Amino acid sequence: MVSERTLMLIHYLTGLGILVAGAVHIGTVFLTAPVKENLEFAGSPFAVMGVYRNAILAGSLEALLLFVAFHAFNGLRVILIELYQSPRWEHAVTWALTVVALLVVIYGTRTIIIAYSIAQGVA
Amino acid sequence: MSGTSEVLLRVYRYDPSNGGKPRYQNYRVPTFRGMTVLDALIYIKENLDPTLSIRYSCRMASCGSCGMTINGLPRLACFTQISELRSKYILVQPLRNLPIIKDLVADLDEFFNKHKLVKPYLIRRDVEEQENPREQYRQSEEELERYVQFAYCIKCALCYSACPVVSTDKSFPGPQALAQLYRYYIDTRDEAREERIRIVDGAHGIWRCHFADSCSQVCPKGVDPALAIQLMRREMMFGPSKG
Amino acid sequence: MVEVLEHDVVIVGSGLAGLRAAIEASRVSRGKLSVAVVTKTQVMRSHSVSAEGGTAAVLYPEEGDSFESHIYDTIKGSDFLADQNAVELFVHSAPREIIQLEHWGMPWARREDGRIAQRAFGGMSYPRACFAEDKVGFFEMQTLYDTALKWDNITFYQEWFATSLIVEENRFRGLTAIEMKTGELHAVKAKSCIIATGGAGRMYTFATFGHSSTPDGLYIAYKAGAPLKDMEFVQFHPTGLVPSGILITEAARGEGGVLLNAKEERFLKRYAPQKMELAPRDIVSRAMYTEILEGRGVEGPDGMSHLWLDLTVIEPEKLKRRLAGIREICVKLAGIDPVNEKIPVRPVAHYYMGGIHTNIYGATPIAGLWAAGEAACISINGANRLGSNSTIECLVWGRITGEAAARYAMENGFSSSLPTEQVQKEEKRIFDGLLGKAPRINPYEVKKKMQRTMESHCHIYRDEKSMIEGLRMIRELKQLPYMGVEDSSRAYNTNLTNVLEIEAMVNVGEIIVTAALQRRESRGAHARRDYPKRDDQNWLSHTLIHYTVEGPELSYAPVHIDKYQPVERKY
Amino acid sequence: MAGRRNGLAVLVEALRTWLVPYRYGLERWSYTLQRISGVVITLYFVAHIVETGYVVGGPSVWTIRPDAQQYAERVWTETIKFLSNPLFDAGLAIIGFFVAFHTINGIRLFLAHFGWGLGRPTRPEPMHRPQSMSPTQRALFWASIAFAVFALVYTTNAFFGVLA
Repeated sequence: MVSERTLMLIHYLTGLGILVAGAVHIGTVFLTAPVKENLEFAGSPFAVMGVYRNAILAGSLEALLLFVAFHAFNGLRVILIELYQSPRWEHAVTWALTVVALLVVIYGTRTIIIAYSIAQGVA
Repeated sequence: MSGTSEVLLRVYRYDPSNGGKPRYQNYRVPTFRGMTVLDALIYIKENLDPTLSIRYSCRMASCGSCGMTINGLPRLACFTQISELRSKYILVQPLRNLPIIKDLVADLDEFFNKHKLVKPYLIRRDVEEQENPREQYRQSEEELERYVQFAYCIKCALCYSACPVVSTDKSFPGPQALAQLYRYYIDTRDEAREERIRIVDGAHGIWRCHFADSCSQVCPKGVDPALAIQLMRREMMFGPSKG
Repeated sequence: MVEVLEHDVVIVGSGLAGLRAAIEASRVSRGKLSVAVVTKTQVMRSHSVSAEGGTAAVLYPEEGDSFESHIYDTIKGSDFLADQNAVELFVHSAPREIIQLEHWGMPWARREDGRIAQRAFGGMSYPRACFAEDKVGFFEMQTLYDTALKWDNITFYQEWFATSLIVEENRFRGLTAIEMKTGELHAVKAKSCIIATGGAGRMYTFATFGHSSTPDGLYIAYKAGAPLKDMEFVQFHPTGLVPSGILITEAARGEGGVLLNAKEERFLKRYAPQKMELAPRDIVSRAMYTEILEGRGVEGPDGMSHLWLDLTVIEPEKLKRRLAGIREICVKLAGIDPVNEKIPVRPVAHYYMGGIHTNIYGATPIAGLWAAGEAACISINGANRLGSNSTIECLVWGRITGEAAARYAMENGFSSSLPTEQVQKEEKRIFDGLLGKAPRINPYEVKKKMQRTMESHCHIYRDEKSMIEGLRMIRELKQLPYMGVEDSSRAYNTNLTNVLEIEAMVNVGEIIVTAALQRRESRGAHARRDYPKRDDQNWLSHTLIHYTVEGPELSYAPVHIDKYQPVERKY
Repeated sequence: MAGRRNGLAVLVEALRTWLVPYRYGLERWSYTLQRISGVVITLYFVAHIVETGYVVGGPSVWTIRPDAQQYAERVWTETIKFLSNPLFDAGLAIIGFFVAFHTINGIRLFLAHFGWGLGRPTRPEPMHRPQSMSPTQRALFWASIAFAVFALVYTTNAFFGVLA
């Protein structure tokens, strides 16, 4: 079992990681189109995907996915185990959130891989 | 008593033998200059309603008995002047986050147990010397300065009552106990740093503090438990600091 | 049926003496004896936490201090009424306690070299009061409480109000106590017992004591047959904050503060030209009271004239650092910052030199019963205690009685059973006789009247006429139908405990005035206008007060004098 | 306050202490906001992953479709149609606010949790202000609020064009 100290250390580090990878993500997406159009999905999907032609950017997106997934679901875990205390509840919360987090990561990774592949084809 | 002015106290009443339904009761109390909320409550007890239960003793903020929720915030009744509340209406409730015995008296057993949990005493290897002393342990004023603020704690449980984590997480030691942990951890005479870290390094340990700082805000003695907790966390992440 | 709990040693009171005794009993038995601490407050709430200034001990004889000097200061301070063998034991045991506390985590103030620092105190001829800011009692309590948590054999019965001692054939058997949380009466059976409930406390309206400092501990021991000793000697501390009576520590003067009258004059030059502000408390208090009576006081609230304690002469940094506690109190409760304003003060009831009669090891005439701290009269304080001697007295006799009671418990077995008729009588008295029976006279009114009587008839200056009147008034109060408890609920019934406290106060008030009336001389804190001189011929003796159904009965016992013959006291 | 600890009572108490910083200081507000924003961002994050997943083929497709480009084009247009309404725009503006707040306040907490920007222990003087409520902490808190408001204004303006 991972100690609480390690979990929290990862929580802090992923927080910092999100700061970097999130900035890259938001920055690159914003660069593809004027803000309003981009946020309204007015541009072409390929404009956004095109960004991820670059393997490093795609990699940073994957990192962002991992960081956010850990940071968010660990945060949820903290809230839930603070809400109610029993070993069963804590166990259930931890496992359920781990599963959900893994599903989100797998699903998101699939999106990134496909988008990257399409971007390669489009370019 | 030059009691021309009056104040209205709305007091939480609860008697477990009486069906156990909390209610509120209003009392009008004449005020005088420098009157504290405790003075007003004692006035009620002695003149209006002897059935009101309050816990109090030293009336000078050094014993920590009279912690209660006054106008929404945990405070010491003896250290809260009526005039500083700037209100003709004062709501008095028992401390939150604790079971209630009767009226304004909270049950502090779980609070004291958590204090005991952090081993609030010096642990040393030279047990023989510690128990049958011959020489003083030396300590400089600077070393003293590092923990003495946290030794100001009078165990009044105001911080415990203010803490948003304690409100739901009954396994969390709370600000008071964690501050005492740091007080002994950082004392140069103590030799049980690893042991102390292990006590609070769990899922309901020190990491559950989210620095809402309410503990430090309500502390009547300026202990600043939030500071102690953050400094303790630094030690746990980066190892012992050099002073 | 009343539940009976069994322990080896039971300690009543959780102040400095009680906690020190609990730890010592555990240490001596290596954690084998089960020690119970029965206390009517929560453990850290005893009024020892409000002790402020310092704790005396001879730590550095190589630098000019000596045991001799501490012994003589104490005896001279006591106006030669102290038992000199007790004082000798006391002074020699003191340094060890200071270092013991240091080893348990006490944050003593330090000197440059990292050793414990000391400051000057009244009546002491050498600065020998160890201190931790001006929260000495508080830090000592914290250290002892925390250390007591180390011992799993100590059970704290917090908020248990002891109502009677069970004594059979002059031997301690147990006690009864109300568990305030539930309102149940319990009996605690034990082999030995230490009474550490503090002094008679709030007998005066203007007092430094906390509201829970009442003589119920003294009263139950007295009723169980333990005589009280020297109860007429009540110490008035010179500096009580007007109007609340909160203590402004003597250390304020030890650090350089001065007392001024309305004319801004250091009047003590007329009373104690050498020691000035650092003369013993009885002398300074009398001087202040005289100033006020002679019209050189400042008119204060509620007709309380006061004088000034000027701390602005102390360097602000030093004041903030060493007197942080009183500065906090002045700023917060009186709206005065002592850094740049004078503090209004007047003499205030502070300490009872008397207490339960014991030998020099704290043992009472009842087998298996000890007393320690302010509750006991050992006697090292005689007619007037020196500042900084009381906390150390609690520690020294906490240790001595803790050890003695533990050894007694290890050597003696339990008696077959607790005398049940006494327990049943107690149960009947409290639950059938008091609870839910509204009194015809408000007991709190009786308390106030009794405090006012003490204030006006048995204060710093006493005389026969006024005390006879006071005694008559107290006896009248005693007869009033105030014994009754309007609150009928069981849980945390402070109305009930207050009524028991008031009963004890009224009775002990009678004792104090009776003893004071009899002592026809002026000695230490007992200053009589009609007998202004000390009378060693007739009165160099301790007053002993025995319980009888009709009222207190007095007898006298000689003072133990070894080396130091009484001489005139000059400071 | 009195009484047994049942599920509902726990929840009510939790919501009260977690979400109502009434009468406590700024730090308590920051705690509440950090907690709310964290939960909201988590919800947005999951929705965002699901939504982008649709664009590249929907949940059932785990290989690259032969008609990936046309498919993406079509789903993209549909999604935009679905999301093009002021409610979602406002929602996104609020997300922007929360992300900005959570970020800067998160940095503050990261520093504070390791004792940075808090000052050293001192003997408290009367009317003393806890070191943990230091000006540095307050400044960072207000910075996070300022940044969050900026993000809110920026995105609102982008959607609704108030500032042209």
